[in-house]
Amino acid sequence: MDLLSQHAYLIAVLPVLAFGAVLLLGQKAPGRGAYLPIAALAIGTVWSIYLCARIHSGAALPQGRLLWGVGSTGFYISFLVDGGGAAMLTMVCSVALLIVIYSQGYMRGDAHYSRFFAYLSLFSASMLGFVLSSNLLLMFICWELVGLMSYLLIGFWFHKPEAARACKKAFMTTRLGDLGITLAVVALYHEAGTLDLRVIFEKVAAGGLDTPMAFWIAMGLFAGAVGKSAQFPLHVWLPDAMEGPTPVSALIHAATMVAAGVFLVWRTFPVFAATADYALMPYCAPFWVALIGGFTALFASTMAVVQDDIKRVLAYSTISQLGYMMLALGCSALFAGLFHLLTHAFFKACLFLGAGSVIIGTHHVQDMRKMGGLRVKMPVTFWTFVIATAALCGLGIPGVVGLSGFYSKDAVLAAAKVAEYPGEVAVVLYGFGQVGALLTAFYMTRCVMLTFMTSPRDAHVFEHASETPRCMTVPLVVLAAVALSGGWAGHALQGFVEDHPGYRIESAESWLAEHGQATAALEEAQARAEHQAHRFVELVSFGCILAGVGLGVALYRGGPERADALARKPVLALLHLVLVNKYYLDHAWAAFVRVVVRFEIALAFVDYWVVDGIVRGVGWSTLRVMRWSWAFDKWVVDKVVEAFAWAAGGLGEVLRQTQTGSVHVYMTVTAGVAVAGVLATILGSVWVFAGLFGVCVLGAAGWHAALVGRRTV
Amino acid sequence: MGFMLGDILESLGQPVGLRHCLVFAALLFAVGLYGVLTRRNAIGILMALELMLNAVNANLVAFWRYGPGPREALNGQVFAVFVITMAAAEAAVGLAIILALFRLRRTVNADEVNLLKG
Amino acid sequence: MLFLFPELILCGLGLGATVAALFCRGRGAGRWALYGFFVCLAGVVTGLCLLAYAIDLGPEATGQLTPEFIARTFAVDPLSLFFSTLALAVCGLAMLFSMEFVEEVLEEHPAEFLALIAFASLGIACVARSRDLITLFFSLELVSISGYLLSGMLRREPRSLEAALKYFLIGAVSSAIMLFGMSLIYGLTGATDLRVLRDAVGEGHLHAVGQLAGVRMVSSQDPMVITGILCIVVGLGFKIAMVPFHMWCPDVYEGAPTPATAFLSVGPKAAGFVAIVRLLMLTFAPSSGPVPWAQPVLWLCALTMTLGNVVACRQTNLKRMLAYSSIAHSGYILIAVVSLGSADLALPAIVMYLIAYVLMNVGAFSVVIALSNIEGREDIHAYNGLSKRSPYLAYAWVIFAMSLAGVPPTAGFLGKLYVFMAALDDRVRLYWLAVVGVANAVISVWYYFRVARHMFFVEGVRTEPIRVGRGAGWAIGLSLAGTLVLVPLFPWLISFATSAAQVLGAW
Amino acid sequence: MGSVVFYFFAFAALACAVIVVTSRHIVRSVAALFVCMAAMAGIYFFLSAPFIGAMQLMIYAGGITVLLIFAVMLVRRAAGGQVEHASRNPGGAIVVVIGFVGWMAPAAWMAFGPRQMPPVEPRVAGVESLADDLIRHYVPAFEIASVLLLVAMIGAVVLTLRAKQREGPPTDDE
Repeated sequence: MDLLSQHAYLIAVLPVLAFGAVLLLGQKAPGRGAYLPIAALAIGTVWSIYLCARIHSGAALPQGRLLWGVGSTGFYISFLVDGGGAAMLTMVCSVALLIVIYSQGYMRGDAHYSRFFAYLSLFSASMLGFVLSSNLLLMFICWELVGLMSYLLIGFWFHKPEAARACKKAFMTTRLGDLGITLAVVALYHEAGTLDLRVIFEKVAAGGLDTPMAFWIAMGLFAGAVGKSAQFPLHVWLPDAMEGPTPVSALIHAATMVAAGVFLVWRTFPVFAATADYALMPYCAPFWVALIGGFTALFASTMAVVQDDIKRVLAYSTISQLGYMMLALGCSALFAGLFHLLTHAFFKACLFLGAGSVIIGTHHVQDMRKMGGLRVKMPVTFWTFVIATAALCGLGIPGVVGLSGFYSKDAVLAAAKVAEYPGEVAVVLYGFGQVGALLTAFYMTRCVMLTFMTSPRDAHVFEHASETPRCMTVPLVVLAAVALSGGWAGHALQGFVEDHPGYRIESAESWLAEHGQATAALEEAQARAEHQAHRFVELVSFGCILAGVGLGVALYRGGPERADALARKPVLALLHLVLVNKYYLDHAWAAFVRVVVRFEIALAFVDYWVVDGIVRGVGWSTLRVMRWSWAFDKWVVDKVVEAFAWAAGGLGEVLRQTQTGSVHVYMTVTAGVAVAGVLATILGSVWVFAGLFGVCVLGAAGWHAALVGRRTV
Repeated sequence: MGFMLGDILESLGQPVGLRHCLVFAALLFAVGLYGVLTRRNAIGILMALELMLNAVNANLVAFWRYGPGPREALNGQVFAVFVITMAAAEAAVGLAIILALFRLRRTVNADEVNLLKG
Repeated sequence: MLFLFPELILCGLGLGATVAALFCRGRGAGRWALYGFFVCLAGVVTGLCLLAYAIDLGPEATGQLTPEFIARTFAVDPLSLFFSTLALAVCGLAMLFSMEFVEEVLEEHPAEFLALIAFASLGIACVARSRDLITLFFSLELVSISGYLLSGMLRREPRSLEAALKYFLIGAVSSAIMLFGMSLIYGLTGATDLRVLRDAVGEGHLHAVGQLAGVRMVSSQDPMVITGILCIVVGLGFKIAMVPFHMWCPDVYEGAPTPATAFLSVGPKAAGFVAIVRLLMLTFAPSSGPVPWAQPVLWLCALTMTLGNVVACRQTNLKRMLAYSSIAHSGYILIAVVSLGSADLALPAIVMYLIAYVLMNVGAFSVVIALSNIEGREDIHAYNGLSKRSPYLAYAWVIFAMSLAGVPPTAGFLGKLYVFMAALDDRVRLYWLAVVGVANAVISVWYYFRVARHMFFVEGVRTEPIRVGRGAGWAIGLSLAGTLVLVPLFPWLISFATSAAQVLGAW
Repeated sequence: MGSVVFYFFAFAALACAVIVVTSRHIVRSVAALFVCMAAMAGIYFFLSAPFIGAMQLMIYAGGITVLLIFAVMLVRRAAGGQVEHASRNPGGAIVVVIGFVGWMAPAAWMAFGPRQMPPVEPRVAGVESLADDLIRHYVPAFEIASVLLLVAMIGAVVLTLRAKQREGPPTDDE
């Protein structure tokens, strides 16, 4: 093993050093704080590409190398580099590098310029540490650090009250999920006697974990992932987190931190697989992963349809795409999940940075309704945005070639198609994904249309818009290039993620093999079925994407008004005529449509029912339903999170009334509980104790109340 | 309670045993506890506290006296000496606090002192 | 005598400060505090060297190096030496963070304040040493009485004196109850030496001594034994602010001068837990049969955590909030106490948690002290916009809040981790208690970070920068370093604590 | 004969204790406390612990009670001769006390049989062996006690000594 592989953990240590240096030097640091993180991440990128190459050539890399440890207690810090990990390292380093470069332009003139870079650096470090660790202790520590840095970064512009609210909300919501992960880690330690992943997986493979316990452990881990990866019902924080600076949204809320949840499930999948009894669905952890993931994929994409803030569209889209990754993992398609994670990181980062570029270019306008026609003013941003959008939609020619999202999303959908769940379940899961894909194409088209195409809706914004500086456009171009071509590396990637003798795949596979699902004939049949499914999925997806894009173009070609009208007056008959034939017309046309509609021209009925039924049906119901689900989100899910905090507070208010301030009450309670405790323990009953305690407290309170009453009289 | 009444009456004629001392100490402790819990005046509480500590001392000396080796081990007596020392220190500190509070608030009533609560 | 070095230092420090009190006022006292800190620092360093020496020697040899008349009631072993050194460290930190206070606020009796802190720390060290009921009780009493006086040091402040009066009255009552219990235990066994008591009570049958004393029922289930032990639990529960003996705690913490509160929140509590380890976990825990005090303490432990955290959510005075938070922390440590079935895990967990608790609580309070020296108040709105007035204080608070809430990678996290591990051990299996603990830890995030929110995200009325005083600033820096640096040091600490606990278990 | 002495002192002590906690006049309470302490000393003599008895008389009866009287006088003069010395609503206290006595007295009565006083030589119970024990076995506790007293002294000085430079709120208690 060569030196560079042996000390791969330094990839995570370098940004920590950069963080410390920038924090100490402040504005005096090179590049006012930007250059050190850039250097650290650039080294990290090269280093991790080197690691990928080593793995590709079949070299053995460190597995569970010990850095720090407590003898027999099983608490230690160790790291490993396997195929998936190396790919993740490359992704995190390179995306972070580009985003840090980009931030130089975005944060120009900010009062806390260097502090921002320090935060970004520490954030990258903790994310890299999370990926590198082979031990749940270090994983958990990095997990929490990532959360904390996210809190600080979302609230970076704390003078904005929304930002202050949003960062608190993000922190608290993800902490709710962390409750699960804490319990799972503790339970896992208790069951396996160690926190070392390799040992745990060996134990799991040997059947050392009884199923109910493994199920609850898996669900605990998954709860953490649900929080961090913004899955239903804990997704509420992510859209609000958009109050942070856009590079933060790109780095944390698109590419890395939210992917940490997916990566956690990926990393610990053998624990999930240990419960993979597809006949006993309620106790099959992967089923829940698939169900939540699939549902989120659809649910979030429907919400994205009605957002007007460009970053919020992307936020909902991110939630939806994370749902796809979970769906793939839940269908045991580990590679598909990770592959989609990697491709998504690049094109979503590109989209967010593009949105940021738009925001800077238009001098802080985020409402898409005020944009339009920006392609003229911002050509680089526009083209990179379009490429990334196409990648996100999964555009490609079936069987020939496609953008990165084409390969990864089809892999996910194919996995859902051939999943081992009973028929109806598999269909539902696949359906979630497929309809979600259609909506994805629709809303992204809408986004591009409203932002870049159509004619300018706000002359002032349009006139003052300009292309952003070089340091912002270059990262866009690089990311777009990867979004364009990243999928072609899929095969190589699959090779070294799956073929690498990593413990993870091995133990999961051996587990599956042991349970008799992978005899040769079965395997062959499975491969054939998969191939067919892949073909089928490719074709259906292609159709869906075309439908979605077409629908989007059709609805939004003339700006948002028509869709609004559609949403407001859904039953009016002749709208379709307008949409199908005259969609390139502007406000005047919309007014005319209303006139036409009002007179109910009979001729329109044919077109209405035949041609535009789909547009009307899907468009209207989507918009409507999604307004509801957004409202549900806002009023129900949010309130539950808040209620949790307030319930504790309310109980506290009641209990603090017992603190009356009277020293006599204190002494009486002290002596009374002493006597009651002695009696109860000797009588041997806890309930007697509880009862006596209650009587004492009530007596003391009543006595005090009587006293107060007497004094006031 | 009936089980004891005859026993008690009978025992009054007997020489004093360990249990007589213990019951006496328990009663004294109870009286002190009652005083601590009911006195409004902080000096009164302090006096009742002294009663409780005296009850403890009575216990200790009685246990020593009736114990297995009053010749060898003087633990009980030593303990009692220390308890008396502590009682003196506690009384001094307690009275100092009470007097300082009296200077400020013109009251020695413990139940009127409740600025801090909640 | 060599291994009594920390006690000698503390005693000398206290006497020195008493003498200094004769001719020292105002400004000079700050200088004395600084000298005191350096003495403590030197003492801590020496103490650690001695500790290494003692570990090297082993407990028997260490004991033999001590004169018999001291070793009879004073345990001279590595663990007690460690706790003495910890007391010395607490004293040093207290000297530091009260420096500005004695200089500027306490103009009348500044050096006496320092003397009381030194003597209280001496009491803590002696608690750790004691292996005799009498010595143990008087060490605890020394801590308590110094505590009463410390909380009443601002004798022109009604709230300070009220705190002192409440602390004194409730403390005296619970001391009396504890003494009564001790007298019963003494009566049943005829001994005050904890080792004899352990053999008598702990082995599940009373010693021959007890039979001689005319005891009819001979077992640790004897009602009189249980009565005695539970009376002692009450006294110790008062020291550590266990619910429902906690009621003095918020009032005293709020009323007492802030540096005194900071000291009280760590010193007497550490003493109480050391006493709990000695008395409850090592002496009154029969090796067979049920442990008489375990059931009540188990329930009170869950109650302590929950009440502390839940009521803390509703507090707006930071000192009061930290009081409830310290009650909650007692609850967490009590988890390890009731998990005594897994002694090799529970004892190190307590040691670890105590160290982490001392550091993070001193740190959090030092932040409060630094601000209250300038603003003169402690309510949460005084902290609005602190991140602009003093980023040092605000960021330090975030770290301490993380540690207090148990967020990694801080010392507080590792402390909690070990405590929960002890409860989940196969020999104990207190799953529900661990769940309650984790849920409480989640609740606690809310109120610790509420303060952080006020510091970072709420505009303050006053915006001028804050000059953090020398003493408080150093105290914050030291505990900050401890909270963070301790984490990589934990492996060594834990292996030390484990071996020390084994020695203690066999003691 | 011995029994009569014990019962006499015990009943005297208990009766005075009841007066201490129930009397409405504070001076009467202090006086009752004094008598109670003296009676306790009698019990110690009866239990052949003359040193404890002597200490009881010196420290409690002679020291603490006098301290209390001083305090009462100070407060009384400052408050114009009237010191409120009432009891609060005793409901909770009565429950607690009955619980305590109801358990403790019968339990002690039953747990310790009618054990008689073992004989003891006067020398053993005397001052010399006690001093021997204190110095030989309880040196640390002895030292801690001395520090405790020092702390109490410091505390009393800090809290009650008037500062020379600055006057506190006006009081007329000196």
